[in-house]
Parts: sequence; structure tokens; C-alpha cells
Amino acid sequence: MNRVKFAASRILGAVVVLIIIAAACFAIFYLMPTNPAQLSCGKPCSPERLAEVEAYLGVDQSWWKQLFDFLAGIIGGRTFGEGAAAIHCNAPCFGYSFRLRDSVTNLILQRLPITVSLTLGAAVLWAIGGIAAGLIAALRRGRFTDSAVMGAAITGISAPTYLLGLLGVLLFGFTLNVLPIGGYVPLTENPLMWAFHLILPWIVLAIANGAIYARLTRGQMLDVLSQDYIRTARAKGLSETFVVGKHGLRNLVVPLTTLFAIDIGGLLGGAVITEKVFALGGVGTLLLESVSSLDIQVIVGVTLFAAAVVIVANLLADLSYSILDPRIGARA
Amino acid sequence: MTATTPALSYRDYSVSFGSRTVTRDVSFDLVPGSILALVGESGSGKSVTALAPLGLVPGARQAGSVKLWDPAGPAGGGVGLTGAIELVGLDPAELRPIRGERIGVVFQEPMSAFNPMFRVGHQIAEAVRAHAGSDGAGGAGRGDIGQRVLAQLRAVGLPDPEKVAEAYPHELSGGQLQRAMIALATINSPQVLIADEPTTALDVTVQTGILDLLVDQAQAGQAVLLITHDMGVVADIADRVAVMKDGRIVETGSVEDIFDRPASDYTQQLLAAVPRLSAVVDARAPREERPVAPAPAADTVPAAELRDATVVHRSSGRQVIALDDVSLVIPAGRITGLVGESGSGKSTIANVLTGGQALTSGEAFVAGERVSTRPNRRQRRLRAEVGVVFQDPRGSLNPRRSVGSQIAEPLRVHTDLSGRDIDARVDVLLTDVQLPTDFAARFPHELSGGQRQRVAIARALALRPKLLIADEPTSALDVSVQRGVLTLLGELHASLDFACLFISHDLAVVEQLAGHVVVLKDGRVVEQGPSLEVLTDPAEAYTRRLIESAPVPDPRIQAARRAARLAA
Amino acid sequence: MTAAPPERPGRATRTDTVWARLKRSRPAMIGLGLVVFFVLLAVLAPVFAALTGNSPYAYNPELLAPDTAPAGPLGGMSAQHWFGVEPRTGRDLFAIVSYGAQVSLLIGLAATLVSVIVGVAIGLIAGFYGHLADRLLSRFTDIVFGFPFLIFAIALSATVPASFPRPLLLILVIGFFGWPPVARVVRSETLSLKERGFVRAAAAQGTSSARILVREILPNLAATIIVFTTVSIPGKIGAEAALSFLGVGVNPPTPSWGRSISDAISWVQVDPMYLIFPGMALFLVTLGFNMFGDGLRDALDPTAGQGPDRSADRSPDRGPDTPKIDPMSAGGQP
Amino acid sequence: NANPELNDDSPGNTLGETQKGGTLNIFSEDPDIDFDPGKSQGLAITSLSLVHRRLTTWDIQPDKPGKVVPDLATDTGTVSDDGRTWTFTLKDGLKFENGDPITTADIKYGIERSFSTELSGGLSYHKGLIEGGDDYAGPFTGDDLESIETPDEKTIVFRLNSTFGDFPWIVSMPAFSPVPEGSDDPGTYGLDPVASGPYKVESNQSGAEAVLTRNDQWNEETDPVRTAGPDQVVFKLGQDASVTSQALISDSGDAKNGFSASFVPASQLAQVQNDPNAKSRLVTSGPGALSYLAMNNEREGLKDPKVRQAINYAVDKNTYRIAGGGEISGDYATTLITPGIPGRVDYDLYPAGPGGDVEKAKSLLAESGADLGTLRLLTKNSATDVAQAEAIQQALARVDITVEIRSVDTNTFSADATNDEGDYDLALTSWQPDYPSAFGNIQPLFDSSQIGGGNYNISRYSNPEVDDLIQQATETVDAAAAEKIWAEADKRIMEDAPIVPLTYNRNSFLHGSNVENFIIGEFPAYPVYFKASLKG
Ligand SMILES: Nc1ncnc2c1ncn2[C@@H]1O[C@H](COP(=O)(O)OP(=O)(O)OP(=O)(O)O)[C@@H](O)[C@H]1O
Ligand SMILES: Nc1ncnc2c1ncn2[C@@H]1O[C@H](COP(=O)(O)OP(=O)(O)OP(=O)(O)O)[C@@H](O)[C@H]1O
Ligand SMILES: [Mg+2]
Ligand SMILES: [Mg+2]
Repeated sequence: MNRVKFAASRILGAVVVLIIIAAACFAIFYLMPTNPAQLSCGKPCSPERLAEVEAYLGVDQSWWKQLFDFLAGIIGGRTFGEGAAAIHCNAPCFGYSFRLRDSVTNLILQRLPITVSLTLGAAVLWAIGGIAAGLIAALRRGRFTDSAVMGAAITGISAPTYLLGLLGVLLFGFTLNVLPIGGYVPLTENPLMWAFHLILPWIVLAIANGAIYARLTRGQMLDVLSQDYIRTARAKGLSETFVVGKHGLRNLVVPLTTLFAIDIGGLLGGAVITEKVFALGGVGTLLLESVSSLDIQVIVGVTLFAAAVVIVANLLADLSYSILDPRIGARA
Repeated sequence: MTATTPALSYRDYSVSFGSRTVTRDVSFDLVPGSILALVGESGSGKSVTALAPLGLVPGARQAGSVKLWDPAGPAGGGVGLTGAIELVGLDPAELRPIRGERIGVVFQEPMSAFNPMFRVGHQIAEAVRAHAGSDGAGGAGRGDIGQRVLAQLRAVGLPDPEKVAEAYPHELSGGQLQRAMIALATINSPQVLIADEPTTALDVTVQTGILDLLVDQAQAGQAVLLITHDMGVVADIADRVAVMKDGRIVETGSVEDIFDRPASDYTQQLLAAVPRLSAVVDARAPREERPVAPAPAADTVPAAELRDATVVHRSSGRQVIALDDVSLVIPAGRITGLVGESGSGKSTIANVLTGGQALTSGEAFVAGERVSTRPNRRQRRLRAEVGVVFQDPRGSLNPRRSVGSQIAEPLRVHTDLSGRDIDARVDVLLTDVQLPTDFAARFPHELSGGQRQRVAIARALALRPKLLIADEPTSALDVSVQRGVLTLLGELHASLDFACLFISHDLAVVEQLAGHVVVLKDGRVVEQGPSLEVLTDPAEAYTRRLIESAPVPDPRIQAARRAARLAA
Repeated sequence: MTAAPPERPGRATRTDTVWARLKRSRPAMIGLGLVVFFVLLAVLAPVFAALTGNSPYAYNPELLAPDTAPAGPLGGMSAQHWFGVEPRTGRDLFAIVSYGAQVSLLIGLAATLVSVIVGVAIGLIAGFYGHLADRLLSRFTDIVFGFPFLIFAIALSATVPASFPRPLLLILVIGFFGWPPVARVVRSETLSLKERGFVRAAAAQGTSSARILVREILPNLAATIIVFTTVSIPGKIGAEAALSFLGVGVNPPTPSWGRSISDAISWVQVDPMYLIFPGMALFLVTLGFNMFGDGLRDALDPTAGQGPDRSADRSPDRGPDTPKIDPMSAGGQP
Repeated sequence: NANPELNDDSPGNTLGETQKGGTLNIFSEDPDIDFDPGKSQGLAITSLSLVHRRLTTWDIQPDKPGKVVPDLATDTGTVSDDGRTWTFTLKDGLKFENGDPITTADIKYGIERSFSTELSGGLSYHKGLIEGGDDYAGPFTGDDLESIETPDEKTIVFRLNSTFGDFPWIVSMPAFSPVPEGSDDPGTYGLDPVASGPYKVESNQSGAEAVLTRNDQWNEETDPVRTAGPDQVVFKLGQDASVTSQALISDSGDAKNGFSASFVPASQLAQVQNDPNAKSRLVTSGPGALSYLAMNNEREGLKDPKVRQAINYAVDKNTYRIAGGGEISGDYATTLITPGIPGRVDYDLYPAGPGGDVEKAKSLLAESGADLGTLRLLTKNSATDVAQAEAIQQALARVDITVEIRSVDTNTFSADATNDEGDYDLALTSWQPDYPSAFGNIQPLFDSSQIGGGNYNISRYSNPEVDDLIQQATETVDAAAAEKIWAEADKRIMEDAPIVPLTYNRNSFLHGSNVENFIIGEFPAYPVYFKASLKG
């Protein structure tokens, strides 16, 4: 009962957050000196035609009118133009790109597999690798392995992803010529090639982000190992592996889930750079393109999508606590 | 019981951390069927002594010898005979089968001793499973173990073992958990049971049950090492006592010897510092008459007053009634004691009076003015009439500011004294609380716990408040330190003439200090009146139970009480 | 955060012990060394320029081969040009890297300052006042967390009039999007500090809220804030470089490591030195701050992960709302 | 005929035999490819020409000027005596991919739809040229454009506002492709158009790739210029230019069978020049597009021609060119009409050598006495553009002109440079005419009607005298006569020095080792997509 109420209030809050973000998008791009209509007016472009295009794109409206139309479109769908050439964008309509002749929903869905493959694959890799490294460091605390792993971690954190990525592309892609650069093969088409094309970005992303997991895991594990219940577990006569592997790890689940949720939420934002570096045409690229072509509806649509992912990820994390942490489960 | 064969014997046992030696040349024996109490101040090395041989103190370097004798070995055998395992220097893999199987441990904080993520029954079952292979119980299936856990839970006096086994730790009360902890520690019937302050975190009424359980264990033939700093507990159940100071055993002896004929100065001091509840002490020796404070003049304004005060907390949809229609008067110029079990609403009253907690209904007055939580100037000035000292000596002072500036803070906020006048006042206040004036420049981490509480009192008294609220100001302190602070409070009260609301769960302390006492239970006032009356001749069953559960530091009285209780 | 065991009067002051602990940590000292090195490099950039006569703006077409790559081996390294020269302009690479350090450090430090100030203010208010303020500010934090930072940075850099100083814009943008992690940590610490005896005592004695915030709570957050500041500087430096990498950083010809890196990457086969120097500079300064920040945290909070510490005030029920946050992981934000 | 010399009706394939078969990869930076002819600004020889035919097209041969040649039409058009009515006749046997015959109604409809707002964005020269075009809003509202007549299925007649000698070039533009009205959905037509060219669109996925396969209804006999070698053409979309170049340099994987639609970036040009294998696959065009520094003639200080002339002297074309990739990236420019355009006359009004003449510039500035303040230089934000802007900045610093660079992405650049406000002092850009005529060099850049409103008179230069000359030349149907007037206008404009001509760019392209017939003519400086083929 309570969980439903909690979720409902969070979702309501999320909707408000999203509306504010949408408003900010429209406001910022409205203030921008560049007129998006000019980009799709044609060459040469007469002032009359420019005005027509502006009206057609709706960019002659005030930003709050644009925002309102956009929000109304989500609820009731939208129609652009009229007569035979009218374009319908069915509810929920998260915008329509005149440049790409498609609804933003479709555009995101088209690009999403790439972004998801890229980031989720990397996330799995870095979560596993990072947690394993952190555990090893925690167990070998103060010894050489610990210093080595933590040294590697801090190095990984310090290297900018794009530098690492570009160097990786250069080394493995061009100099050694062992890995493909760019290009994406859908998983459904050929799983092997899918992985082969993504392995380099995965590794590069995993190095930078895995380091954070390693540090978190190590820190949390040491923290947990200093708790009284670990002493109890030892006093029971459990083996050290059991103590760490069961009693220790179980208590890391919640903080690691939190971090993972935040990361998953932030992946889309980070995809902007990653996809640029690895020449992959995912949602991040879509966003960059739309910004440079001032495709406001796509920008707002994708931004909202990205923000929604962040919010949903956080919400899921919050809800998952009640499953993962019995202390909360009972309370809710 | 032929208690000649020790189960565990310490000989010249020392533990050091790095270059710091924390225990030195500790020697004593744990004998099956009897309870040895290890007492001493905080930090004296009790826990280290008990736990380091089991490898449960990381970083500890041990020297000397701790031998675990085989129960099946020849009785009365000399040193070095087979059947003894030397625990010092044993490597972890060899220690593991001993832990939980031959030596069980009960820890102080039951709440943190259980892993919050697993069910209690599961955690107990683990202890069985960990030794199933070596034990011949190897064939024990899941169901068998489950049954054993339930039986064990029932054995430690938990009426509904199924529910407890299925519960997560946070779903149980401290007392339930401590029983479950004892069930866990004893499920493999170890020879030795180490109980490290098993009752300090519990209410006195709950404590009794736990102590009974330990006695049961000893009677079942286990050698019990009980670590405690509560001489009442020692008097209640210990057979022998080892007194520890600064890492050394200063005295060992039977419980009667220690209490009646303490040999070392330290033991004498320790016993003298323990507050005693006259109600029970009376039975033995006539107590000097305590002056009964004259009834307050009817026309003086009370220092504080609650009228029909109710506080209801709503958190995540549940309602907790912290105060239920409480009316009480704290007369000016006198010390009023407030006692009651944990959660009975004592601190809530303190919070209401200091404007930190809004009343759901009813009214609160300080010095005749209504208290509210509004942070306006009037209320703030009203709060200057109240000084507060809280329980935790560590949290009571800001670690980032010097002692002097913290004592001066209320003066800066509420007066326009010049800097020099303030400094002068701080010096006076420090002297009042019997601290050297140069302490003003120190930082809290440079003080001991008792010294910190003195500073906290000085700060609370800086504005010469009409009311001092002390919320368990000494419960985190060692008895000897506690005594100093309490004496100080009494002296200050006599000289400065403030009213004081003294909150404590220790009836003896309240009796020692307060002329008037209020007993609280579940947010209601059960009984109030002059402390002498209430605590010697309680009208309410609840108060009586409180009094009777509080152990007194006298083995004979405790033995009598125990006998009476068991007979009933 | 209080480290010292209670019964130990008359010890050296806090700062001394922190410094002593720091000195004992080799990584921290290496980190500090790197930081100092780059600060000196930045500060002394004009001195070096005067010494060698190389400005980061002066073209030297004569030092370039016909294909516009630097003439001579190792990117044209010479006694005159210590790091060689930039391809297709012949500008001195050492001057570019050292002046680039000015930009990176200036923007990184200032943006950190902005985000720490905003984050601390918001976290303090949300944590201390609670109720409506907390709910509003936490929502606001969510909003900023939800914003895809890069998009806004790109859009803003196009929106803001050109007359607005670019470094200031970057400082504000990077700083603004960087505060939520600070605010969250400060909020949760404030929540727990609020329950400490000395704060309650102060409130009970009629000290005003503002004074409690400033005199009682803020000083106790200092360690957290210092550590957070130190470890978030590299993130901010990285954000500036990333924006420059995407072409929306400081205006050329102001040197910027990020722009040099994005430029150099396509030259790497012909002139690897062009990538190595700015790339290493960015990497090393980041590493330096990270290592120093780590050491600082350990020095300020020796209880963190030091095994069982019985005396530290450990909250017995560390729920999921207070996960120990690694300030280096800020969830995709700068 | 307007250009008899160019309208030689017998285009011959001077290349060797074209191998048929294979998959050709074209690497494009653009994430999308829109095959809607109404919206395209593409050249007659690039992407869309693989799918759509137009009335005329271009025949490009290595080292020869490009020619306009008939495509769907039997000739490059006949003009009426008053010069304002053009008539074209379709060849026989023309079919769409679905087998339907191509009629002039389809062509008319294709042109009409390009007027609709929904399909704005394409090359629009015809919109102001065809009578009534200014007020026409496209066929979707129900109207048709009466000045285009289709008396029968094979004949189409255009009535123009005024005489326009270059009309045969205009009808080679994308909007002159046939679109069957029945299959048109303006929302999606660009994703899956009805092909008239040798290939049809098999799939088109934004951000990934577009696959073209053979259109078996295309009749090679009717199409003398398209060789259509590969069986399949795949556009690899959204490819980073330098990544593509690296792949092409190492000649690995898909790159072996492909080429890049973008120039090789300057940095990689250096690499290619040091790599004999890659160098053999580098194709560099002749001098083409004009790179120039536009000076905003409407700005206070820059209003003074003396200042603009001073800047012409002050600029260092050498460092500019080095920043762009050195010698291989172009030749120094002095004129507005670019090499490869008929009628070009070479001259240099501000002779100073590539390094500039600082003294002369200083003295001119002193004469003028104008207060310049800080000049804002608008440029694109690619590494090369920025480096070039910095070179200009550095050069002007020599004469104490302070320049502040504002680098923005390409779209913002064109929007900012062409809007009504014109908030910049200098802009660094280049211009390639949309068809090889001096008109394309001069009119869009210097006619006063082309200021603001999205048009490309970025120097915002306005001179009635020049406007007159432009009109005169435009309306001159006789090519030789027109060329003379254009040459005169060229020099007349440079006397006012609204811009600094910097270089005539040479574009360099890389192709894979398995690609042949990869040719670039004198104009335009782009490869001919429909002739590239794969080795067996
Ligand atoms: N892991 C450890 N590392 C370093 N010092 C320790 C460690 N554990 C305990 N000590 C120190 O050893 C001394 C004895 O500690 P011990 O826990 O035995 O005290 P105690 O008598 O049990 O006190 P309390 O009544 O407070 O529990 C103390 O000074 C303590 O600071
Ligand atoms: N903020 C709060 N929200 C919900 N319940 C609360 C809150 N504060 C106190 N309570 C509940 O109110 C009741 C009274 O609490 P209070 O702190 O006054 O008890 P106490 O007598 O001081 O106990 P102790 O001896 O343990 O300090 C308890 O049941 C407690 O759980
Ligand atoms: Mg202890
Ligand atoms: Mg309390």
C-alpha cells in the first residue's frame, strides 16, 4: 500500500522535474540567436519563405507556447502542416523531427539499441571487473595487491575517457588493426560481430568506470568488515571466505545498486562523448546532431528521455532497497 | 562440581597493538560450571583479553599462553599435558573449528551483532552448519538444523521461536536479540562462553532475564567469562571476579571476598563509586537520614511545567505516542528525577521543554512562559533560562571549537558582555566545574569523557539558567567518573540554586541526587513523589519491578533476591 | 570524523596530525608534488615564455615541413622548443601546454569553488531546515542531476552572447552542474550533525539557526568539504577539457589542453608528441589531484576503512540513504 | 542554347570499361541521408544522382571543365526568342523502379512539391526564377504552378520571370527529378523514394547506413553518363571524418571497397603524404572553392573600403594555407571567379605576396583613421577552421588589429552568418558555386538582394553598380558576352574589397584500393559518385 503511494508521489515529482527540464530546453533554445528555420529554408532563401518555414516549424512562437504545444502533444498528439502534406504525430508525441522526418520516439527507438549495447555491455563489464578488483584489494588490504589494484584504479579514474578511447582506437583499430573501428552490428543479426565491434569501447569505458566500482567496493567492504556482525560471524567459526563472500558481500548490495543506478541513469549523458569517440550513431550522437542542427523538438525529446532515464533509474534504485534491504522492506 | 580442571586458562597473557601494549601478564582460569566476572574501567583491556585469543581482534599481537583444555582429558592433569590446545599462535585455519564450537561468544550490542541482511534463524543455523562436518552431525539435514535452532531458541526463553527465527534482526527487540545471540553462542554446546557486556545496552527489566540465562549456562556445566563494568551484575551472578586496571589484573577472588574484603585500593574505589539504591541497601544497614526538601512555597513559579502534554510522532504512516497526556511540575530550585524504561518518553520531555519538539496537544511552560518551537526572539530568550547536558560525552561538544569558546557561546548570544568579561566568566565557570582555567584553550579531543561532561555542564550553566535539564549525562561514563560528575552536579545545585530535571534510567543515581522523582512508562506518568517514598515504597507495580530488577552491588542481597524470584 | 580517542589529552593540534599523516602517505605526496608542479607551471608560464622568447600565439611557419607537420624529429623538439612545435602553426608546444595549465587550473578551481559553494549552501539548508526546504531543494537537486550536462553546456555556449567572457561562462556552467553531489553529501552529514549533542544544546540555548549553521555545523563539515573539493577539481578540469574537446570550450587561440588533445588525435601518427604533452599534462594533473585528495581524505578521516575502530562514532544503522559516496563518482556529472 | 560549347550532345565515356558488381561503401559524416529531391542541396553528381535522374545532368571528366548534358531530356533545352520560355522533351523508354513510365507530369509535380513549406531546404534557385514561383506554396494545398506546362507526356515548358542563360544548369538540380504524385507522402518520401536512377533505396537507417541496390527498370541506354558499376552502394552514415580517413589510410575492412564523402582532414593529409600506399589512393582536385575572409561591410570600421583594402594586404595567406594543410590544400586566391569556371580572368588588385604587405596595410589603416576596436571573427569549430582563424588573427595582429574568434558548429555558423542581424565583423568561409557558372560565384555572394534572410552575401556588400552588372550578366543568354560582364563585375567588386580571397581550395579524397574510376573534374571539387566502381 505504502510502496504504491511512495512510488506515486515519486512519479508525480518526476513529471514535474521533466516539465521543468522541458521548459528550460525551450527557453534556452528560444533565447539562442540562431534561427533553426534558416537551416531548413533552402538555398537561396527568401524572407517570405523563411517566415513560412518558421511558422511551419513553430519556432515563431514564444517558448512557453512551444512548451505548451509540446506538452499538449504528449497527451493529445500533434498535427503539423495541413492538407495532404499534414504530418500526424500520435499521442504520446514526444516531438517530431522535420529534419529526419520521423517522430522523436521512433528516432530514439532506432538509435537506442546502439547506446544500450554500448553502455550496458560496458556497465556489466565494469561492474563485474570493478567489484572483483575491489574485493581482491579489500581482502589483500595493505599488501602489494591492494596497492597495485588501487593504484590502477586511481590511474583509470584520472585518464579521460576520450583520451583513453581515442588511444585505444588508434592502437587496436589502426596500428595493430585487430579490432574494428566504429560500425555497429545489431545483436539480433550476429551476436559475435556485435560483441566484436563493441569490445573496444566496452573495455575503455570499463577501465574508467570500473575503477570507481573497485574503490567503492573496497571502501565499503572494509567498512562492513569492521562491523560487529562480521565479528559475530567469525566467532561462529565460519571460514573467512564465507564471512567475506556471504556476510560481507550481502551488505554491499545496496550501496553498489545505488551507484549502479546512478551510473545507468547517467549513461545517456555520457554517451554523447563516448559515441563521438567510437563513431557510433546512438542516442548521444542523435542529441549532438540535433543540437548542431537546432532540431529543438529532438533536443527536448531526447533530453527528456535522458532525464527520465535518470529519474527512473533512481526510482528503481529506491524501490529496490525495499527488496534488497530487509530493514526497509518491512517498514514500507 | 569438581571445578579443578579449568576449561580455559590464561597465563601471563599480553596483547599489544604495534608498540602499544594494552594488556600485560594476565592470568586466570575459567572453570566449567562457574562464572568469572572480568570487571574494570572502560579501556582497561577486558574485551581484548577475552577476544584476542580467538583471533577476533585484528592487529593484536599476543604473548603468553591461553590454553583450551579438552573436556575429555584427564582431570587434574598438570601443565603441558595432552588435551590442551594452545590458542596463542594458532593460525586462523586451526582457530576456526574452535570458535563457536568450543568457545561461544555473546557481544554487547545485540542489534549490531546480527547481520541486518539475514534472518535470525538462518544466522543461528550457520553456526551449526559451520561445524557440521567436523562434528559427526554431518548428516544433519536442513530440517534437522531448523529444528535444532527452534529448540535452542525455546531454550533461551523465547516464547515464539518460529517467529523469531523468521524475523530480521531489526524486527526484534534488544532483549529478544540478546537471547537469540545467546542461543547462537551456545547452540553447539561450547565448553566456554564469553559474554562481553551482554546487558549494557538493555533495560534493567530485560537484563534480569539475560543474566538468568547466563546462570543457566553455567549450571549446565559451561565455563562462563562475563565481562561487565556493572558491579551489580557481578554481585548478582558471578562466582569469581577478576578486577582489571590498565591492562593488568589487580585482584582476583571469589565474589564474596571482592565485595566484602577488597584487597586492592582500586577495587575499593570502584565499589565505593557504585551508586546504591537505598531501598534495597536498607535491608542490611540503616542509612543515614536524607534531608527531605521542604515543600515548595505555593506562590513561587515552577521552573517548568507540562499540562496535558501529548506528543505523537508520525513516521512513514505509523503513529508513535511518545507522550500521552503528561502533566508534571518541575519546582524551582530543586532536582526532579525522571526515570523510566527506554522509549518511555524521557528525552521527549526534555526536547519539549527546550523548544526542540512541538506538542501535539497540551501546553508547556518554562519560568511561567509558554514554550513553543518558534524560533522567534522571545522564545530564544526564554531558552536562555534553560541549560542542557546530554548523554553522549563525545557528541556534547563541538570537536572543532575550543572549550573556552564553547562555554562562552551562550554568553555571546545572549549578553553584551565584552570579550574580557566573557573570558572572566569562562574562567569562573571552569573553576565551578572543577577544571583548571587553562582548559579553555583545549579542544574536546584533548579531554576525557568526564572532563567533557564537566565542560558541557559549565556551558549549560553559563547563563545561570533557572532550569538545568540533564538527559542521562553520566550513563556513558565509568562509575568512578560518573561519581565525580554527579557529586559536582549536587554541589553546583547547592550553590547555584537552579532547578534541575535529571533524567536517568539508573534508579540509584536518581535517588542519590533527586528529591522528587517522576516515573514514566510508555509516555505516561505512572507515579511521582518524593524520591524517598517512591523508591522505597513504590505504589505502582511497574516502579517496583524497576527497583527489583536493578542489581545491587552486594552478592548476598542479590542471592536472596534471586532465590525469591525463582521461588515465585 | 573525530579521530582521536577520547582519553588522550595534550596532544598536538589537528592540523599537525593531518599533515603528519599526509606526509606518511607516499601517493599523497606524489599527488601533491604533481599538483604543485602544475601550479608552478601555470604561474610561471609567462616567465618561461619570456625566458625562451616563445609565446603560445606566435606562428613559426618556418619550423614546419611542407606537409605542415613539424620539421625535424620528435615533433620539432629543440633547445628552443622544449616540447617541439604545434603542427600547422609552428607555435611552441611548451608555451601552449604551460599557458593551457593556467586555463585548466583556473577554470577547474573556480568551477569547483562555484559548485562547492552552491552545493554546501543548498545541502546545509536542506539538511538543517528539513521539511519543505528539504523537499524543494532535494527536488531541485534531482532536476539538476537529471539534466544532461553536456547538452546544456553546448547549447548555452551557443546561446550566451559572445561578449560574455568565455572562461566565466565555463566556470559557471561547469560549476553549476557540479554541485548536486556536494549538496547530497553535505545534506546527509548535516542531518546527522543536527542530532549531535552540541548542536541540540546550542539550539536549546536559544542560539539562532544561522549562527548554529555557521559556528557549529559548518566547521564540522570542513573536512568533508575540503576532501570533496580536492577530489572534484580533477573532474572539473576534465569537464573543461571535454567541452573544449567538443569544441565549445574557451575561445581560440587561448590554449586549452582539451582542444589540443582533440586536435592532436588526428596528428598522432605523424606527430605523436603533439598528443603526448597535452594529454599527459591533463592526465597527470588529474592523477595528482586524485592522489592528493585520496591521501587527504585518509588523513582527515583515519577511521575510514581502517579495520574495526571501536571508538569512532559509527552510526549503527547506516541505511541506504547514507551510502558512502566516493566523490570521484558523481554519476555522469562533471 | 545558352552554352553551346558545353552543350555538346555527344557525351562519351572516356574512362575504360567499368567493371560491374560488388558493394561500394561511401563513408559519410552526416548521420542521415534524405533522398527526397525536393529538400536536397546535393550536386548533380553525388548521392541523390544514384537514385534520381533529372532533366539534365553533368558530365565530368578528369582535367576537363564539367558539361551540362541531357539526362531524362533529349537535349539541354530549347529557349524561345524572348529568352524566357524553355522547353524540354523526354527520352523514350524511361521508367520508375515500379515499372511506371516517367512522364513530364511527374517532373512537374516534383518541381511543384519543392515549393511547399513541408519540403523546404533544398536548392531553390528555380523558386525565384519560374514565373509565379514567389507566391506558390506547393501542390499540397491543391494549387498547381501554371507557368510549368505539360502539353503532353513528353514535353515540359517553363516560363521564367526574366531571361536566364544558365537555365540548363538549373534543371540539373535535384528538384527537377520526377516524383509520381500517387506515391508521394512528403513525410516519408525521402526515406524510400521512387527511383528513376540506376539504384533504388533498399533500407535507410538513420545513424547507421543506407543501402542502395540496383533498379532493374533503369535503362542504361537512356543514360550515357551513369556507369552504375557496383551492384550495391552502401552509405555508412555518421562516420567521423578522421576515423574514416584512418580506415582508408590503412585500407582495412570496408574501407577497401569504399571512399569517404568528406575531405581528408589536414592532419591526416600529412600522414597520407608520408605513406606511399595511401598516397597512391589520394585524389586531389584542382583549385576549386574559394576560401575567403568576409568583412562585414555594414560594421562601423569596416565600412571604409580603405580598411578593407588594408586587411587585404595584412592577411598572411601562407600561414592560413599551412593551417589548412599546406600546399596540397589549395592555391592562393586573388579573384572571385574560381578556376574551372568559364570566363575567369586572373588578376591581383592587392599584390603583396602570400605573406602580405604589413607596411602597406599599416599606411592604409593610418589613412583611414577608422577605429576598429576588437573585431569578432566568426568561424566553424572544426580543428582546421579554428587553426585557420587563428592564422588570420595572428596576421591581423601584425597591423594591430585585435581579433576575437567565435567558433561555432557548422549549422550555427551558416545561420549566424546569414541571418538579418549579422552580428560579426569577420567571417571565415568558403564558397563553391552550385553549378559551374560565374553567376554562382558572384550573385549569391555580392548581390545586395542576398544580404541576410538566410542568404550568403556574408560580407553584406551592397553596391547598386555591381547589382546592375550582375543583372545584366544574368540576363545575357550569350555565354561569351555574359562571361565578359561577369569578369568585369569580379574586378569591380574587388576594387571595393568586401572580402579577402584566400585560397582556391583543393579537396583531397581517399579511396580504398579496390575502388577505381574515382574521378574529380575541374569542377566541382568532388568525386563523381555514379562513376566510381570496384575492381573485379
Ligand atoms: N583493534 C585495536 N587496535 C588498536 N587498539 C585497540 C584495538 N582494540 C582495542 N584497542 C585498545 O586496547 C585497549 C583495551 O581495549 P578493550 O576493548 O579491551 O577495552 P574494554 O576494557 O573492553 O573497554 P570497554 O569497557 O569500553 O569495552 C584500549 O585502549 C583500546 O583503545
Ligand atoms: N522523531 C521521532 N519520530 C518517531 N518516533 C520518535 C521520534 N523521536 C522519538 N520517538 C519515539 O518516541 C518514544 C519516546 O522516545 P524518547 O526518546 O523520549 O524515549 P526515552 O525515554 O528518552 O528513551 P531512552 O532511554 O532510550 O533515551 C519512543 O518510542 C521513540 O521511538
Ligand atoms: Mg569492551
Ligand atoms: Mg532518551
